Formats: sequence, structure tokens, C-alpha cells
Amino acid sequence: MEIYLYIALFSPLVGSLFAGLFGASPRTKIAGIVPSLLLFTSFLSSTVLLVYILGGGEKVHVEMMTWMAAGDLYIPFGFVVDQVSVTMMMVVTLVSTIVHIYSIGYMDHDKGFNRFFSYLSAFVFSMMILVMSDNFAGLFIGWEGVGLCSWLLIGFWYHKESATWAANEAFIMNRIADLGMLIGIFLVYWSTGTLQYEQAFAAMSGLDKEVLTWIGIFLFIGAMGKSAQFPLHTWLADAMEGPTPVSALIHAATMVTAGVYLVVRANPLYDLIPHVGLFIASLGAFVALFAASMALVNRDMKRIIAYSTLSQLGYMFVAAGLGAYWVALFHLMAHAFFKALLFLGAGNVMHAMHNELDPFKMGGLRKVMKGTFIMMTLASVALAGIYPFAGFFSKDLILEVAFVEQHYIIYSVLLFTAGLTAFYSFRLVALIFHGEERYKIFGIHPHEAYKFMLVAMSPLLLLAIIAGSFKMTYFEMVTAMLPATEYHLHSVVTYWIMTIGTQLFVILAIAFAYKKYANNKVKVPDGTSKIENNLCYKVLSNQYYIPYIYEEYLVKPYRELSSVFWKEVDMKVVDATVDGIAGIIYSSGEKTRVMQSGNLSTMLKWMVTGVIILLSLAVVFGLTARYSGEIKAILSGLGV
Amino acid sequence: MMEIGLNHYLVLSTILFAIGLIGVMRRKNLLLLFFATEILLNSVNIAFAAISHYYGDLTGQLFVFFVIAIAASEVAVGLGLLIVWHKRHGNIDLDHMSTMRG
Amino acid sequence: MIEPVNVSLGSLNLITLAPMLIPIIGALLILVIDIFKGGLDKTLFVVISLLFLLMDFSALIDSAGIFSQGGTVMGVFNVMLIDGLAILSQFIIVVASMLFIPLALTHKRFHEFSYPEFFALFLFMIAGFQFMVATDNLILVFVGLETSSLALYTLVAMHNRDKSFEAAVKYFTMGALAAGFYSFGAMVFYALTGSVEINQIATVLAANKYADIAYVLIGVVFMLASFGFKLSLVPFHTWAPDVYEGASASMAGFMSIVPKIAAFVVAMRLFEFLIHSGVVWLEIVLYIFVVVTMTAANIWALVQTDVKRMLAYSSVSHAGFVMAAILIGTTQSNSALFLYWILFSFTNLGSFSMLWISRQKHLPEHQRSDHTYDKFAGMVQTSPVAASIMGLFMLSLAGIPPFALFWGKLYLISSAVTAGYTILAFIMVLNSAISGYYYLKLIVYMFMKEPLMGNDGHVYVSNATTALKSIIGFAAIGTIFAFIALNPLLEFITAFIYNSGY
Amino acid sequence: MIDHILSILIFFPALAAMLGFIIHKDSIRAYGVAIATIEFALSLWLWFLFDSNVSGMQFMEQLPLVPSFGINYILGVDGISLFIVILASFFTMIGLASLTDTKNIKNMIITLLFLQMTMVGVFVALDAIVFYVFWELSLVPMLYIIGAWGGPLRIYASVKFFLYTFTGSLVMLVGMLFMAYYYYQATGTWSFAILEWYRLILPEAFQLWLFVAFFIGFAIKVPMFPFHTWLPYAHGQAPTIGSVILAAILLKMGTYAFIRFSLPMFPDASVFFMFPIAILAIIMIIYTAMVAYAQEDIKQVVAYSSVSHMGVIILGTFALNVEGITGSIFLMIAHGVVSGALFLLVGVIYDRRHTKMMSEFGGLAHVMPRYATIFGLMLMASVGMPLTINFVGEFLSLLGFYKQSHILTILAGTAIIVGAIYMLTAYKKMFFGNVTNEENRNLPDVSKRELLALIPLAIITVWLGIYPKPILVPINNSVASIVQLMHDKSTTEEAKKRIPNLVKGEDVKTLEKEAH
Repeated sequence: MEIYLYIALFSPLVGSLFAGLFGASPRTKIAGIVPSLLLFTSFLSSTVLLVYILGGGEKVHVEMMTWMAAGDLYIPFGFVVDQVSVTMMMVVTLVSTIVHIYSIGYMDHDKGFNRFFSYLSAFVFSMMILVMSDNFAGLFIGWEGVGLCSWLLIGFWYHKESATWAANEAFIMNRIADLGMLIGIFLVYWSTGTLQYEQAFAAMSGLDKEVLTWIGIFLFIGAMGKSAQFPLHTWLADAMEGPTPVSALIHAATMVTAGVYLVVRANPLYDLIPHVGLFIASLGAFVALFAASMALVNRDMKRIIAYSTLSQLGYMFVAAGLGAYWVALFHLMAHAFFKALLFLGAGNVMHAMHNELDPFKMGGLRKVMKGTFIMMTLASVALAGIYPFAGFFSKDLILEVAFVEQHYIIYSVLLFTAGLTAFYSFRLVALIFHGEERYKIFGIHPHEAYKFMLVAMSPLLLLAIIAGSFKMTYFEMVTAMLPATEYHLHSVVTYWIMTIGTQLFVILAIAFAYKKYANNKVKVPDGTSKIENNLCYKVLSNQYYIPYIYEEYLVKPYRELSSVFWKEVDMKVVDATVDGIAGIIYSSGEKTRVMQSGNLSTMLKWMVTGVIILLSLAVVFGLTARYSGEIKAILSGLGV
Repeated sequence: MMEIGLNHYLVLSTILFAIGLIGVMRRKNLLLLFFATEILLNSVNIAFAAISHYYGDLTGQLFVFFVIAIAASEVAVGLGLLIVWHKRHGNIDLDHMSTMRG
Repeated sequence: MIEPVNVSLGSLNLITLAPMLIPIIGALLILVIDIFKGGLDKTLFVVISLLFLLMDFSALIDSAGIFSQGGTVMGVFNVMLIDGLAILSQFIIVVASMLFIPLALTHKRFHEFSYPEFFALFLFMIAGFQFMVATDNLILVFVGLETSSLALYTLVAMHNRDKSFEAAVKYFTMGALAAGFYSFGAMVFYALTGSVEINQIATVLAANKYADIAYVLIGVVFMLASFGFKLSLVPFHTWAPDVYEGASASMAGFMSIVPKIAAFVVAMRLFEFLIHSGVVWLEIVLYIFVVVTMTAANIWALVQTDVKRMLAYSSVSHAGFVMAAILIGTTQSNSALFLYWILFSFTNLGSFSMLWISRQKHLPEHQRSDHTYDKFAGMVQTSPVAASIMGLFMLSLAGIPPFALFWGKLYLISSAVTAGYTILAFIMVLNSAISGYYYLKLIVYMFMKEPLMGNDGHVYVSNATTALKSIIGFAAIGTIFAFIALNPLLEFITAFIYNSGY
Repeated sequence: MIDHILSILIFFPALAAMLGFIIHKDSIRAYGVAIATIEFALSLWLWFLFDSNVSGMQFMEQLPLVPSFGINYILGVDGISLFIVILASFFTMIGLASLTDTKNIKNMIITLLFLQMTMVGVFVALDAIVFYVFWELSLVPMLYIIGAWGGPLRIYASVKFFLYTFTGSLVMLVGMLFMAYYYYQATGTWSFAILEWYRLILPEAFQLWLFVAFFIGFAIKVPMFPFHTWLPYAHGQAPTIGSVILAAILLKMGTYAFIRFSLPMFPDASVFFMFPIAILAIIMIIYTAMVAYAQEDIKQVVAYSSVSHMGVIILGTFALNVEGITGSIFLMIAHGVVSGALFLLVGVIYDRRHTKMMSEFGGLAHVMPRYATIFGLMLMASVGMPLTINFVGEFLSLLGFYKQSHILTILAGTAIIVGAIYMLTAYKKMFFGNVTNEENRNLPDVSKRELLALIPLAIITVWLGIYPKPILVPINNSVASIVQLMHDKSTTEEAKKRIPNLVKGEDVKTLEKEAH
């Protein structure tokens, strides 16, 4: 089995390097096809591993070589394929294979085609390291690696100021969280003596509660950055500057879920510190609502989906925080499928609309883009959690978890958010595909994407529809590792009331969205309508002014402080002190050199003066010696 | 009648020395400056002679002889320099003698 | 009837006088030759002087042999004193003089070397210095001091320029004042103890337990002033820059080395017993002198625009630095003094010789003095070897290892640390750091600036002959490879110092 | 030959430099490269001969120099110095290979060879005075390089560099002399041998002030805040090769000296001053990173980033445990490679445009994609991306210090944030966006000669990031012996507690190894 592990892990790397070879040469299809094939290989290997694990196989654990060893620290390049990582591997390889194939079409006309595939495959490789590593340090490699690739890909169109700005923002914000992660890792090392998951988690049960709490908090800070939890969430929406396949792969399906993965992976730790878990869940619930609310009014197709991702991540954290790790992982998986699908559909729309992102400028696209329309609608249905789509199984489960664990506030927040989710998803669908063909004003002639792109998307569609049915198989597999808590309501009646109630609520929300946006009256907003001047609307569309606050109160002061440090402190204080000392020495030379007047008379006077000074010193000394007793008496009298 | 003792000689010597010093400081004329230095040396000579007598030891007088000899040769060198200077510049004023400074 | 005085020649121990007599004889010989046949070439006199100095040197080796076997020797009515200090300092005096004399063999003709009297005076001066160091009798010190000084004044004046005369007059006048101080100081000691021998003075003062401390201090003050002049301690240093500037570069180099070591030896003999007998005042005053001299001279050197003048101030600063050895007064520090001075001689001789070979007869319009910094701008491009050698000497003076002077500084600072003068050690190193600036300034000019217009590089070696080049080469090799000779030198010096009881 | 390999390593370049004077200036570059290559091969051979399992000194040479004053010519390498020596010879080689045509190239090459002598000398000297000799001597060639080939402020910069460092090291010299004196008092003989000094146990009061004396010398060299202001000038004015060597090797002398002198000689003082120094290091990290962010000149950014990274190295050193010190030594090498490469890269653009102002550039990624790629790689290494060389060092350094203080490590850890901020901003300014300046439109991409220098660095950056073991093992062994020595020598309770005792751990570790 180890060979499959290596194939799964390294094929993306090979693909990346292969595409990288063509980095400087003009666009060539092969630079896209080969990495896609290699990723498919990786996917196949992962499937083999999945089958093996499903068949009750022992987990596959390899140690490739030593990475770092110093003192008592020993970090190998170790990889493990177990129930959790194999799930992630499947998600990652599947979605990325599809995204790769899709990108061959999507990036068709881009002159950075080869470079794109190199980055994309490199990302997959990093992600594979992240999920497959058997220790925290390896996890951190992947963690940073995906951050790097995300930086490269967000800033892929580096001639765009906004893209590069967003790339840097994403990187730096992730770095802030990574610091937390790093500290968490240090804490793990110094309290358990190792960074291997197995030994470390085994040792944790014997640790002080306080230490564990800190470890949990710091690791979670890391997770917050990658998964864009409040207050480190702003980068995700800005990251939409990257090419859409990137958004599908990185900022929906895989990288942003790394935080969830981390919490799931560290379940033995979080089991020991339920209070931190509760915090995670509360934050998750807050983010779910918070992000959904911003999605309500946004006018950027990709950003809306991004906020929805954020919101769904919140759901996952609720599950993970409440100890329902397998539920979190399950939602992660299902979400990856339908969200990637949604993004890829959005990519098609963008292509058709010549990179126009404002759904208000679209409308009625269902006529020209039938395939995309169907896919996006179904993906939105799945996202909204309508039975029997994937979202229903995973998302409702989270609601149940919250209910069963008796966190009713969380439950109600999530429930409300579910409605919002349905609303904004279908607001988007309605605006894009229904109603009047507003794009015509702008002289755009939309067209459907390449066939093969739609074909490539179809597995995702399939999975978005049926993934829910794997629930029990999945449960059996993954609970070999994760706590096998089943969340059953005490009474069947309650269960049904809840389920149906939720479904109704969601459907109502959808209907409302359609009613409001799927008609011909929708106009391109021009900032004059009443709703746009509503305070609420403003707050929401400005993302609660958080980016503004960051810019004004963090970025600007940092920039100004830096400038002050350089120009005022470094130059005018630190350096000036040094130069000042030198200057004082030099200028005292200049000032006192007049002593050497060149006049013999003065020189002789200096000599005599010297003698007189010496004589007076002698007199002083003589007197002091003579009257030392008296002087002491006087001094003591003065209280010295 | 006051007995003239060693201390008187020494005081005289010191006073002369001080006069010499003042002369050294005040005089702007090179020649007078040389005179002042001669006064310095000779004031010491007086003291040496007196002390020598006081101790009944000839070393002091020996010193005096050497000082006189040296003073003489100093004058020779000094006057030589002075003459050259005067030839070149036509004056022996110290204030004109400050091309090098700083 | 007066009894005939019977003094056996053996008890006179005339051998102690031999090293001083040889140069005197040489000087007389030169004068005699000139009387018989005038107008002989300077090379003859250079060779004669060298020969006599060589003989002097071998006589010294002889005395050194005697000393290392039998310890301190007194001679000639107990006036001459041959101890380690005397021998070491005479070695320095004679060797430095031997290196100096060939500097007369310049490419250009200079006024002073055409007089045989120049060489005669030079040899008289050497004898004077030798007398100064090889006695503990204040009279003889005075005689030696004045013999050498008067000769020196004349030698400076013989450079025959306006500035030289001015320098000579200044030097002379201040020297006369210093002589007055010296004799007054000697008088005070004589009055206190009835003796003019340092040993005796020490014994008598110790016997009455420094009862007349106030008078002792007065004597010390005048002695300090006198030697302060000779050693150019601030504020008695004012002659130094002017005289160095006025004298020829070679003479300036000579003055920075030989007269000072002679003065150091006398100062060591005189002041150390005082310090060791607990005259705290002297310790404090010397401390002040050391610090002020080092620092003040350094900051004045910073602002100079003429290299020779800068080197003058730097010599003053070095003298202050070395004065610390006398203040510390341990065997190690005294050894360090000699070590330092030997290494300093090499370096300073080299750097002044470099100036000497670049001496022009007529200054171009833009050049204000003989050796302005500007003159050396861009030297590396036109004469890289000369520039490198000059740079080497500057680095050595700044105390960059492994060049000669570094080891001197190392040992001297170590002696300060060892004797508990840690603060002094820090002041010393900080001064070294300050001094780095002005030595560096010349390097900056030579290596990093563009040459002035019309400077074809010939000017830097305009005065060079084989003899001068060999001297410089010798100094350069000595400067670079000092560390090889260091151990034997150190052992030799330490043994001599230790056996002399210092 | 093996017995004297270190002497050969030191003096071969110097000798070659002397002979270089007679070589015609057209062939001097080939000569220089050849000499540097031989030197590099020799240093690799040294590594080959080096026994990684020995923690002590190897290839020791001893020759009396001034025995009566205890100065001996003692050389030796251990895991700590070995790689810095190799790095020094490596950088001289690639520096010479990539040297662009300048005026007086002959002087430049000869100077560089002399500089190499001093660099190797510093790291293999085991006698304080010999160490000091090379330490000071290294200033001279650098002074010349900056002063003769530098920018408009070159003279100010070079003199400042020289005097500042010179002053600091003179203070250190007093410390050394006192150390020797103390040794003399304790044993009755003079000695400047470092290994002999290790055996002394000093009273804490002495340790404290000696530590400070040494600290001033080292801190200026490193340079630590607030003694760092010479560095931006030196880097800003120096020619490319000067900056490369300064950043890659010369700065490492300071941190190396901390490990060679301060820690083993003054364990109690090291513990006593650990927190103040750590705070200084943190100021260095954050403050200089912010200053770097404010720069307008790309070279200054890299220069200040050096200071910032040196802060991490200092922090690792004062972790006083094996992990931290190993990390800091590794980071020295890593930072040498990366900052050296960054300075080379800045030199590449400077050669083309004769400006280093970032505002002059923009959109270079369009024009010079290869250049942008290599720059990007080095940038990522500089911000500590895992699997690049820097990360290993930073990780271990911070990990080590975490044992001593949580809060301070968190503050120091902001290095990874602030580092990313200034580096990414600079990269964005230079490479991203559209080409706005017409002059940049037709810039040629990196040439073969430049690649010759950059490719090896890129390979090392990645290779040692993935597989640092061959370097970490020898470093680790030598560091372990030093930490043990410190533990044994320390006298105060606090120090005993802070510095781990490895003897107990030893058995456990061997058991673990068997288990693997």
C-alpha cells in the first residue's frame, strides 16, 4: 500500500514540476494535460487506499526520511493514511482533478497557462502533505505550502493591483494565524516531547489542563487563519481576485477546510478541553451567521459564494467544536463537492460574461447556458440543504448535533443561517439565470463553456446529489478513529418536526428569493434605491466596515509607525546618537585646536599654566592630606 | 641684625624664578625672552650654591657649574637662531612667528 | 700637601662609558675630516656615522652581556649606571638612529646634509641621549638632556626653511623653559635630600618617611613639567606639532622616537619609586596626564589637514598612551613600554620615511603644506605599492592586528588590566578607536578618492633612493612580521627589566 | 596535508592574493575564480574528512607564537564552525564568479582573496588573540571594498562601518585580556587558548562584566539593536559583492562569537542577561522589520531584513538549549545563503538600471520572469517558508527559546508576520503590476553568469530546507557538548535550571534511536 501512498502524494509534485518546466515557454496544452493526468493518478491511488481502508485495512504509515533532528527534537517526513486523511485525500484529489481538467478550458487563452498548472499542482501537493503528515511539523509544511500557493494563485494575474494586494493580504493574514499554530506546536513539543500525532496525543491525557487549553487555543488560532474565521476572515472574500478554478479548489473545497481538518485531527486534544470546543462552536455559529449576512447584499458573484463558504466553515466548526468530528468532516466533504461545483459554474458564467461579476448585470442566462444553469441550481439546492441532496444530510446533522448537545442558541443561529443561506444562494441563481437579460445593455454575447468542462464538472454534480447516501458507510469507516457519537433525538416526533420545519423554512427562503429576484423588474442598482441607502444594507455591503477598520486602524498606523521608526527613530535617534558622539568628539577637536595658536608666547603660557595647575593640585592634595581628619569631621557634620 | 640663612636664599631664588617665569610669559621680544630663561637658570644656581653650602656638599656647586655651562651653550644656539631669524624676517617679535597653528 | 688622588682605572669601570664615547669620537672624527678636506660628499659621512653607530651597538651588546651576567654595574665615580633600562633604551636609540641616518641619502639635494656638522651634531646628540639614560645622577641627566636638545634644535633649524627656523625657535625657547623647570626640580630634591642621585634621593626620602611631602610634591611638579615637555604631555606638548611640521619628515620621525624613549627612561627612574612609595598624588596626576594627553591629542589629530601634523599629534597621543606604563609601574607595564616603543619605532619610522620620500622641493599652488591629505588622494592608482605600504603603517599605528603596534598595545593594555587599572584600559582602547579615524582618513584618501589633476604619481616617490626604499622595506617587514620576533623580544625585555628591579 | 588543512585553508587565498599582484589584469578574474574554487574544494574536502560523530575540535593545529604571553596559534573546527567556513569559501567563489566588470578589478579580486583569509581565520581560530587578529583584519578589506567601489556615500559608510566595529572589538579585547589575566591568576601561566578558558569557572560578578565587554564587541558586529545603524549604510553603499559577503559571512562572526565565547565561558552571565538580550533581539526583529517596511530602496529592505533575521539568530543562541543553539547556527548558514542570494539579486537589477529605488520598478515579472522566479524563491526562503533553508533555523531557534519564555517567543514569532509584510510589499512593488517605467521595458533577464551564482544558491536553499540532516547532525553534536559544558560550569541555581543537563537525556536518546 505504501507505493500508492507515495504515488498519491508525489504525482502532483511531478505534475507541478513538469508544468514548471514550461514556465517560461509559450502556452502549451501539454502543460495542462500532464498534470491533470498525474492528478488523476493520484486520485486513483487515493481511491485504492480508500478501498483498502474501507475494507478494514490497517492504516498505512511510512517514514520517508528524517527532516529535522536537534537535541531531543526529531521530526521525520512521515505520512499516514488513516480514515481521516484518506477522506481528505479523496476530497482533495477528486476536486483538484476536476478543477485541473476544467482549467484546461478555463485558462485556455491565458498566457500564464503553464505557470498556472504548475502552481495548481504544487498546491495539491502541499495540501496532500498537509492532510497526510503524521506530525505537526509536516502539517505545518503543508499549511505554509498551501498558503504560498494560494498567494501565487490569488496573485496569478499579477498585473492587477487588486489581485496582488489580495494575495499579500491573504498571505499576511494567514501568517498571523500561523504564528499561533507555530506557538501551539512549540507548546506541544515542550509539553509532550514529540510532534508525532500519535505519541503527542497519547501524552496529552496526562498533561495539565491549563497547558492543554493553551495548546488548543493556539492550534485553533492557526485554524482560524486558514479557515478564515472571524476576525481573520477578510482575506477570503478578497482572494476571489484569483482565477475562478483557484477559488473553487483552494478557497472553497480544500485549503480553507484545513482548519477544520486540524481540529478534527486533534480530536483527542479537543476532547480533553470541551470549554475550548465550546468556544470554537460559538465562534463557528457566529461566523456562519455573520458571513451569511454579508452574502445577502453583496453584488459580486464570487464574493457571495465566498461568504457562503465562510458560513459553511462556521457550520463545520460548530460540529467540530461540539465534538462531532465525524459530522464536521462529513460536511467538509459534502461541502467541497457542491461548493466547488458552484464556483466552477460561476467560472463558466464569468467566462460567458467576459469577467463581469455583478449578478445584477446578468439575468436570463439560463437560455444560453443550460448546462451551467442546471449545475449551479442543483449545487445551490445542495447548499441550501434540501432533501435528498448532500447538504441536507451533512448540514441538518450539524443542526441536530447542536440541538442534542443542548446548545439551543447555537442551534437557532444555525437554523436561521440555513434560511439565509437558501436565500442568498437563490438570489444569486435568480439574478444570474432568471429574469430579464440585463447583460444586453452592456453588449455582451454570452456563450456556454466548452463541453469537456461541463463533463469534467459532472462528477461533482453527481456527488453533490448523492453524497448524502454514503453517510452510514462513511460513519462506519471514520469512527474507527473519531469518537463514534451518534446524534439521535430522543423522540422521533421531535426529529420529524425539526426536519420538516427546517426544510419548510429553507424552501420558503428560496421561494422568497425567487420572488424577489427572478422577475423582470430587477434593475441594475445605481446607488439611488431606498434599500441601498438603508443603514443595514450599507453596513452589510461594506462588510461591517471591518476591512475599513483594518485599513484605517491597523494597516495605516503600521505603515506610519514604520515610517516614523525609520525616519524619526532610526535616523534621528539611534543613528544620530552615534553620529552625534562622533560629531562631539570631532567638534571638540575643532573648538579646542585654537589652543595651538602657533604663537610662542601662548605656548609658553600654557607650559607655565600647566605648572601652576600642578602646583595648585599639589597644594590641594597637601591640604587634604594634612587636614583629612578635619575634613572628615566637617563632612560628617554635613551629613555626607 | 638678621642672620641671612638658607631660607632667605631659597626665597630669593624662588622670587627670581617667578620673575623669570613672568618674563617668559610676558615678553614678546625673543631676545628678552632669552634673558628671562637665563634668569630662571640663574635663580636655580643661587639656590644650589646656598644648599651646597648648607649641606657642606660640593655636588650642588658642581650642578651650578654645569648649569652655567649649559646656559652658555644655550645662549650660543639661541642667539644663532635669533640672528638667522632676524636676517630673514627683520624682526624678532614673537607675534610674527605663527605660521604654523591648529 | 694635597694627597694625590688615587683612583684605579679598574674601579672607574670605563667600559660603562664606552657606548657614549664612541659616537663622540665619531663626531669629532667627522669634524676633523672636514677640517682637512672640505666639500666631501654626504655619503662618506653617512657611512662614517653608520660605522660608529655600529660600534656603539657592539659596545652595547658587550654591556648587555656584562649586565646579564653580573647585574647592574656602576662606573666612573658611580655616576654611570648600566642596568636593563639603560641598555634597552640605548639599543632603541642606537638602532633607530642607524635607521635614520641613511634617510639623508635622498634623491633630491637638501641643504642640511651638505654640512658635515649635521652628522657630527647628530652623533653628539646620540651620545647625549645615551648619557641621559645611562645614569641616575640628575646632573648627568641634565647634561645629556641639554647636549642632545641643543643638538636637536640645531638639526631642526638646519632644514633651512622659514618653518624650520620658526620650529627651532619655538622648540628652543620652550626647551629652555623646561630646562629651567628641570633644574628647579633637581634643586628641590637636592635641598630635601642633599643628593642628586635618584637612588640616594629615594633612600633618604624613605628614611624620613616623606615627612616633607609638600616639598617633594613641588619637586615632582617641576620634574613633571620638564619631562612633560620632553614627552609632549598635554599641556606641555604645544611645541610638538609645530616642530614636527617645521622639521624635515625624517627628523620628525626621529624626534617622535628617540628623545622620548630617553625621557621615558628617566621618568621611569624618577617617578616610579615615588609612586611605589605611596605618593598617591603623583598617581592621580599621572592618571590625569595620561588620559588628557591621549584624548586631547587624539581629538586634535582628528581635525588636521596635514599628514605630518596629524602624525605629530598622533605621536603625542602615543606618548600619553605609553605614559600609562609608568603610571602602572609593574614589571609587565615597564616591559610593555619598551616593547611598545620598539614596535612604534618601526612603524613610525616607516610612516615618516614615506612622507620623506614624497617630499617636494617646491609646493604646487593648491597645496598648502608639505604633506596635505589631498596630496595623497588616489595614490593607489598611481603607485599602488607605496600606497599599500603607507596604508600598512597607518593600520599598524591604529592598532590593527597583526601589525606591529597592535602587539604593543595588547601588552600594555594587558598590563593595565593585570594591575587593576580596568577603567584606564577602557579609556585606552576607546582612544585607540578614536585614533582609528585619522589614520583611516589617510587610507581613505589614498585608496578611495580620485587623484588630483596632474598628479602622475611620481610625487610620492620623488625623493626615493635605494637606501630610503630599503629603510622603508625594512620598516614594513618589521611591521608585518612583528609577531614572529615578539616572543624573543618580550623575553629579552622582561628579563632586563626584571633584573633591573623595575 | 591533512594535519594542516586549516592553515592551508586560511593562508592559501592570502598567498594566492600576493601572487595575484603579478598577474595581468585581463586574466585576474579567471585566476580569482580558480583560486576560490580550489579553496572551496578544499573546504569540501574538510567536510569530507570531518567526523560528524565527534563533538569536540578536529584538525587541531598548535604552534607557539608568543609562548611567554600565552599566545599560541591554535586552530580547529567543530560542527559549529565547519559549515560557516564552507559557506565563506562558497560565497567567495560564487561572488567572484558572478563579479561584474568594475574599475580596478584586480584590486577587487586581490582584496576579496585577502578577505577570505580573514573570514576563514576567524572561524577556525581557537586562540582568542588569533581570533581577534582575523576579526579585526577582516575589517580592512571590507573597508576598501565599500570605500572604493561603493555608492555616493561610500566613504562615510565604510569609515562608519570600520570605526563602529573597531570600537566594539577593542572593548572586547579588554575583556579578553582580563580573561587571560584571570586564567593567569588561576593557573600561573598565561593563556589565550579558548579551550583552556572553557575550563575556568568564574565568579558571577566577573562573568557579568566580562560578558558585557564581549557583548559590546559582538553586538556591534551582529549588529544588534541599537548598534545596527552602520549596517544599512554599509549595505546601501557597498558594491554587490561587498554586501553579499558582509551579509553572508561577516555578520555571522558576531553570532558565532557569542556561541564560541560568551555562552561556554560565562554560563551564569548568559542566563542573567538572557532576558535583556532576548528583548533586544525582539526589538531587532520587530522594529527593524518595520523600518525595512518603510524603505524605498530595495537594498535597504534586504539590509534591514538582515538585522531582523539576526535577531532570531540571537534569540536562538540565548535559548541556551540544544534545539535553540543548533537552530541559530543553522539559521546563520541559512541566512547567509538567503541574504547573500538576495543581495546578488539586487545587484542584478542594479547592474541593469543603476538604481535601487523600488519606485523605479514595477511589473518586472513581465520583463524578467526568471529573475522574478528566483527572487520569489529567495523571498519565500527569507520569510521562512517550510522546506526552504531558513525555516529549519527559525523553527528550531524559536522552538528552543520557547522553553525559556512563552511570551517573548510569541513576540519574537511575529518575525514570520512582519517579515512577510515587508518582503511581500517590496516584491509587489518591484515585480507586480504593469511595467510603468519605459526604461524597464527591455531589460534583459538574468544572464548566464548571474545564473551561475544564483542557481547553486537556489539549489542549496531548497536542498537544505528539505534535507538539513547532514548539517544538523554535526552542529547538534558540537552544540550538545557546549550545552553540557555550560550546565556543568554554571554556578547559580537559576543557570542550572535554565540550561538543560543532557547527561540524563543521553541514555534515553540512545534508546530511542534503537527503537527507530
